Amino acid sequence: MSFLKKSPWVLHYAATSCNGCDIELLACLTPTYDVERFGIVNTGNPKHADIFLVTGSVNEESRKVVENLYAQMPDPKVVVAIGACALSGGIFRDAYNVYGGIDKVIPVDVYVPGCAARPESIIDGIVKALDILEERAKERKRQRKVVPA
Amino acid sequence: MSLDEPFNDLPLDQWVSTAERHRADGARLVQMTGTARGDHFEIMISYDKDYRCANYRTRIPRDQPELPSLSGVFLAAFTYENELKDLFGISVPGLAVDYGGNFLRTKTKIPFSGDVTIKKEKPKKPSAARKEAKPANASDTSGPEV
Amino acid sequence: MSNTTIIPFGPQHPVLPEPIHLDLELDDERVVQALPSIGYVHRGLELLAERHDFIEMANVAERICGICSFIHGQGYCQAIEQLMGVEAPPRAVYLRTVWGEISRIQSHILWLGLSADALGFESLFQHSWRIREMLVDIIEETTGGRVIFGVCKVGGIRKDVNDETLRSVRRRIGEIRSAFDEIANIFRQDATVKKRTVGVGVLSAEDAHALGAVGPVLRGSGIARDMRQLGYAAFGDLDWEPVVEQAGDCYARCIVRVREVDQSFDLITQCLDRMPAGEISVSVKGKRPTGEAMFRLEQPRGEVCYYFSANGQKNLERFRVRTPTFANIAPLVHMLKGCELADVPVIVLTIDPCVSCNER
Amino acid sequence: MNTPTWLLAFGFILLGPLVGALLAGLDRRLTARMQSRQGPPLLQPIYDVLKLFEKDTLVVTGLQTLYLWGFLFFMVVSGFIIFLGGDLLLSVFALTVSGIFLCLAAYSTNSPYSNVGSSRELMLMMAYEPMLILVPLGFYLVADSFRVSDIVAGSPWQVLQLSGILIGFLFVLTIKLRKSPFDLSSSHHGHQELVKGITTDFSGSDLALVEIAHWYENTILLAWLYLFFAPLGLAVALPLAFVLFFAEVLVDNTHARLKWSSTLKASWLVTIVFGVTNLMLLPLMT
Amino acid sequence: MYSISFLIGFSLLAGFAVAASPDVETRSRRVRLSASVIALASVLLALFHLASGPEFFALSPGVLHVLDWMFTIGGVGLALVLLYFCRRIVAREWYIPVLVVLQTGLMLSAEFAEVTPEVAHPFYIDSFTVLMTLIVGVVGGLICIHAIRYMQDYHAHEKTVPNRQAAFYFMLFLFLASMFGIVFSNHLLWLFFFWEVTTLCSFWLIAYSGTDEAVRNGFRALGLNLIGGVSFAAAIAWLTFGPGLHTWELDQLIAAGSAMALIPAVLIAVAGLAKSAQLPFSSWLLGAMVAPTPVSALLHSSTMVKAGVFLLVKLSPVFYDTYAGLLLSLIGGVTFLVTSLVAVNQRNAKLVLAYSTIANLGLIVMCAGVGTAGAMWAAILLILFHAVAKALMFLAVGTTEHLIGSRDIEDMEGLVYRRPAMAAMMLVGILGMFLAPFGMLLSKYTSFQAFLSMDVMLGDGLMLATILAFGSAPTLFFWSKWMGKLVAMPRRLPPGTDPIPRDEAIALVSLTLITYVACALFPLADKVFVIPYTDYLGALGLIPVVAASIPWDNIAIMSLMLAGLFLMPLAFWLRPPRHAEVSGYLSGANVSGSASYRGAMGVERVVESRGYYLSGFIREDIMMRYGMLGAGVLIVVMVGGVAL
Amino acid sequence: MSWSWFRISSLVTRSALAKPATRLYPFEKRKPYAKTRGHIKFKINDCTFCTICATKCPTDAIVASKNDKTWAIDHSLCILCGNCVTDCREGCIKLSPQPWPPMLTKEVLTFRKDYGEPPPAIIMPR
Ligand code: NFV
Ligand code: SF4
Ligand code: SF4
Ligand code: SF4
Repeated sequence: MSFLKKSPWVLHYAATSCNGCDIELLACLTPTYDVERFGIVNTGNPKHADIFLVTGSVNEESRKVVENLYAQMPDPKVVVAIGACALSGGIFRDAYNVYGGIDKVIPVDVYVPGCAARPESIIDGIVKALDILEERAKERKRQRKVVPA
Repeated sequence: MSLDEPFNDLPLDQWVSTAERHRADGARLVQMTGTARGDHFEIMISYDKDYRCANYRTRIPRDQPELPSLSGVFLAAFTYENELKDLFGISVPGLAVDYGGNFLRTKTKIPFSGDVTIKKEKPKKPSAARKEAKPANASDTSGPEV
Repeated sequence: MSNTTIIPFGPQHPVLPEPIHLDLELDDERVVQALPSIGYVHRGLELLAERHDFIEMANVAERICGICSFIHGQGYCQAIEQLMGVEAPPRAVYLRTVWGEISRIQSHILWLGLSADALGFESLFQHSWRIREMLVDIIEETTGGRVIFGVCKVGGIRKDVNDETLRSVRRRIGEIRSAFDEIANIFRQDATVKKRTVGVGVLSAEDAHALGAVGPVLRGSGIARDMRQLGYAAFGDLDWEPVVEQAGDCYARCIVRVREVDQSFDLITQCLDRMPAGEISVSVKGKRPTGEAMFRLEQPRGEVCYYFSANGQKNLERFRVRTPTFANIAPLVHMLKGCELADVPVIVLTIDPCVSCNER
Repeated sequence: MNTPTWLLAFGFILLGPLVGALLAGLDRRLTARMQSRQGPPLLQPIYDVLKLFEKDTLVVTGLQTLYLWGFLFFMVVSGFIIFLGGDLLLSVFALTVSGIFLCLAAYSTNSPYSNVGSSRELMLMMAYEPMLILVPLGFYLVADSFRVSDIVAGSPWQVLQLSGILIGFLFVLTIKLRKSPFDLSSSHHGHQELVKGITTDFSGSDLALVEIAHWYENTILLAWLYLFFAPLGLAVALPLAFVLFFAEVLVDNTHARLKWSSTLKASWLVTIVFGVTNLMLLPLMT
Repeated sequence: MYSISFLIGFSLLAGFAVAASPDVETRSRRVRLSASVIALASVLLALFHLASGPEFFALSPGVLHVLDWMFTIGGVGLALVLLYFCRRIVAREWYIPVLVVLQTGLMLSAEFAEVTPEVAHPFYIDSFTVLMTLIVGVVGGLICIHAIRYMQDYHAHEKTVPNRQAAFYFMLFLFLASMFGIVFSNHLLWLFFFWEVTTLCSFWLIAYSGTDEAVRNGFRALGLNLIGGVSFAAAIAWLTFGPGLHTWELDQLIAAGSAMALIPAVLIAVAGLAKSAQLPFSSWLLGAMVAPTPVSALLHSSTMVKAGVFLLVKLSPVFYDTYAGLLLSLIGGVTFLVTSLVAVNQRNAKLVLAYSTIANLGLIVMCAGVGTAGAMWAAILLILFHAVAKALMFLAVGTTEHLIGSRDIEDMEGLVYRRPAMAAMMLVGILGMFLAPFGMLLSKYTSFQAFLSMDVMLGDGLMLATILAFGSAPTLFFWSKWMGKLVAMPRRLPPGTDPIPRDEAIALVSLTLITYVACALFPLADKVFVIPYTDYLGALGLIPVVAASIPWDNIAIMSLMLAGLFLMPLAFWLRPPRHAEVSGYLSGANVSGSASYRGAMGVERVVESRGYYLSGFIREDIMMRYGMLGAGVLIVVMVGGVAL
Repeated sequence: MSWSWFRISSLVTRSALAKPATRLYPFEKRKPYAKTRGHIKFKINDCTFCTICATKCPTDAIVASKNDKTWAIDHSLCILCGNCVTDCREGCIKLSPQPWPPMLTKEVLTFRKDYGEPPPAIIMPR
């Protein structure tokens, strides 16, 4: 079994979101939803994170940040896009300054719909991401066995 | 509310002196903004004293978009003027803290000057959708059982 | 060689839930200079008025920000109604007022939590948010959304709230109020909280005025200016006074918010007492807004200004929002000079920055 | 130096981190409950570290791993000395060396956050070091030896004689355990101005090393607490040490973070008022 | 005896020979040769007198008489030379010539007194002396070798400074000769002469560059040391004319015990305090940092200032269990505490070293004032470890300054990558200065023990122990900060390429090895240098005898730590872990692959991290002022109290 | 420290002794409020494919076509504003209080009249 599943540390970045989804995400960390039950900790630091939770529709400035944060996360990692904005741009998708959708910038593994995405959905999304994370960890182990370092 | 607080036209050369007058009067700078019109920009400004707003509007030509800075009178003006600079491409000589067009950084430069337009696109034809339609993968997509 | 440490504070920073960037220059830990730069949340939604007609635009206005979402929707709808010359029915107006105040309380409690967090007071943060969640439940029950209410529409509101629910809201508000009192007293009296906030980030009344501060920042510096005094919505009928604190430091701003929460509880009870019966919306079919005007409302963070210019078309000609955070940027830069690195998050938070409002 | 003490010392090397991890787990659980939350499972810290070993390690410079090994090594040495019944003062010195290695590791990375973090960490060391040194001095005065084995065999009244020192030690324990109000250099929960402070630029196995060293540190600090009560016998001393250890969680949850200058002033003041005064009065008490 | 005269005489002759060299090449060769011979001779001397008790040497009356006259003439000559230099002083420093005249007058009056004490043994050797000889000979020799290249570079950089290298080396060797004189003399008058010669050398070398600042600082050093000189002369006068003890021999003085010898001992102690720059006198040593770095290394850290504490430690049995001793310790303590704190403020590497030197000397003075075997043990080992590590640090800073063009600690950022060898040596030096398992920390350990077992009045030892505890904390802070700078990732500058000059490399590498070996072999050092000395004093009944203080398991564990410090880098170097390298965390605003980020106003900025100097928290001027005041009061109380 | 410390400590201790406020979400689900806006639920039976819902949708999440008798919704676009619900005259669209579950790919849910009832979902990955 992979321990990644038992201790997913998340990094949250609001890439051009309206705050709605971010608040819901923060609410997940607080007593009512308390995702620390699953070992989830909001690290605030890409180098410690396993799951990248992104909200918002991404504009030019935040694109650079998102790319950088993604690059600074050590493998294995997954990306969860939260909210209509992060999925497709939502209501802002026609605005001139947004790309619309995190997947235009970095590969996204789980899409959590909603505007704002509800804490329950976010928890579900993270749980889904955990399976992918474990899959990746296993994959890496297999590869390591094939090519001894 | 504020339908009774109309915008008064103001010649550009009284821009600063009006600000000074309001400042001496103890008013507060509420906001500054612009609108792009055909061949000119309208710049609007509002001062507030005791919940009453005095609104002004001045026009500056597109070919010479220059607005004297009010940041010497109201320091608060610097954010608005930087914003005007970034969104409308108006140059503001005498700006106290000049970000040089990097205050509100946007993908397209000076997007509010009228070059960028956002029109409603035609809805896609669903026939396109049908072509690639394939049967559902039940496990992934079935909605919640309600 | 200079002795300055240069730190990029943000855009991604755990203390800031939202992306804003500050170039910090420090000497030891004293801030020599702090330069903000923004643009991480700019969407250009004012231009979306070209894309959406004035009715749909209310949805966009609500999504300027997820924290002060409702008041944006309310302000937008009120303004369009005035430009069209229609009047929303009184029940709608009162419900809007109630929701507006609930939204203010949830914003303030949210802020109290975040600022406790910036002070390193994790348990206080958690408890604040626990209480906020009780409020969010009310919001969800009455509107169907947790952060984006989605109940305002041009001409009134979408869904009525039945009287039984209103009674339960009233009861629950009382419960929340007593839970909040406990937290509020900690914010008011706790020694370490005071140690970190009293005398930090002082903004004098003159500076606050000259720098154009608004909202709790201005009121924390001893100037009583609250746009609800304009009497929009039901505020003209209600009985209240703006909250003012004199010191102008972080503590004063914190206390202003704590007291405003109390005040909003009062206002809600008053509204519920006087809740009129009747229609909740009027039809605006075939009417179009015309003219231009500036409208001001009081958001949790202070005065918000909307500028509309409409010419009888379906789409607005120009829609512009000047948000309170935008007005508070200049005071922020002023306050940051000479503080300590540890104070930076505290001072930044006491203007309660809302970046998505700020950049639209 | 007989067989049982050697067993104890090597037992520390093997089981020390486990005990420390359980302490950390309990701590997290208790913290959560104080915040009205359910909290993570008890073994969460262990899951975390095992996970970190599964992750890639990104470094800014290869050398940082070396310094972290130094951190761990000296931490183990410090605990080893105590459990061997050795010299407490030497153990303090080893603990200091280990702390300095952690700072070096953080200094060697590029992020200004970790650099400021390690400057702050050094500042904190400067704040708690005098008190930490006064503890062995106090023991020396009552047990006439720096040796742990002699202290354990000392008089049961020593904790009363050293009550001021104990208070001072509890105070700096808050700093050592990185608890609010002194959680300045790195942070339990990521919401402070320094991101993760010292550990900002460590990842994967590097971070795991830090965590393991912290587990050792937990055990060592618990052992220090235990020493105060040791002559009372295991059955009394251990629960007392536990209670005091977890009193720190309450402190953590009831204080805002202070700034470095207040921390420095406060801890030196406490050191003087409680530690030094206690030492000065000691001759009168014996 | 021959070895003594050889060391003194050869050094003097070497000075003349070097000064008379026709060209630069010859001079360098002669310096190298003489320095090696001196170092070798001191090692030989050490081998001959390994772990033995003291030996005293008598001279035939004729020789003694001639030498007496020579020293008298020398003393007068010295005074004249000093007065000659005094022509450049400014009005405010009128007291300097007065002091010169005063001390010479006191000296001469003692010398031509009607009854002068007999001096049976003008020279002696004991294990402590042997240690000092090794320090002067080996460390001093290495510093001289380092100076060869350093001075060439120095003159290449400082065009305005007149090239007086011949005289410079003469002064260095003259200084070495007089240092040997100090450590071997049992004859107090002779010792005093050598003492004053070192003052002269120090003054001249500080003022070497001839700039106004240098000259001013030189005179400050001269003036403050002359105050000590006058006090020393007064002690001699007391011993000649005063009631009670009537001797010119150091060992007699010490053996007389505190009841008899306290007054002259306190007077000499004042001289020692001035020489080792303790607090009211500290300012001269800070000013002395304008001198070329080898001078700072030789005179102002590893040897000359040690002469002061050397004498204090010698007199330590006299201070055992006296209030005077306690006051002396407190002066040391105040110095230690204040200068350690002030050092946190400094970013100029040489000033940090200067403050830390004063602080460490303060620590030694603290031990000297206690006067028990344990304290002496600590003091002597402190002298050893400090001399070696500090010389290494000074030379390393000097070389680094020439390599990177700055002596600012901030500019040493990333030296580990830019100059790995230099950084490694500096790291060893720094580790040697304050960290376990290195010697300095060991000595601190023993000092704690010694303090806690002292017993002059209630709480005395605790006071000292507390001072030590509080003073060590800032030491830890500024040294670690410095190390942090060295290991930091360089943000701008590429690695340097030009090699470390050979002479400098020889000196540096040797000192590094000595530092390491001294720590590894410290149980041996303690057997060879300290125990014989303290045992001898114990046998004389001057101090209580105690068993060796460090238990074996501590030694074992320290060896383990030392081995760890050595093996870990080795293992790492042999099998480095391979991890992917990325740039540091910059809040997501990184410009890829660098240490810069996208800042406000659209500019790209390089992050910078400066160390903490706490300049708003610790105020150098205020702290120093209060420190001086406190220590001044203590001195007055000490001297006044004893006199009454 | 002062007496103010007791306020927070009492709060914290009481919380530690009381039951946590946590909703154990995936294990215990609470009953949604009637008004809760979870996702858009569509019943094709009465749909006349008038496309009003599509035009009123501010994000164009709905695409309806009379010719093909299809109605499609992209849940990744829908902002749950409820416009379609109020504007559909046939009452085909409802707001369900359950949120739409997280997805591994962005997909459009397409309904086609021919298939009758119950309508099988047809997926078009984007
Ligand atoms: N209050 C508020 Fe807003 C608005 N308008 C503002 O800055 O929060 Ni998002
Ligand atoms: S999805 Fe909705 S709530 Fe979330 S960020 Fe976008 S607009 Fe805000
Ligand atoms: S769902 Fe309703 S509005 Fe939409 S196409 Fe069908 S009938 Fe028309
Ligand atoms: S709820 Fe709103 S966004 Fe969603 S499909 Fe209906 S109209 Fe479109």
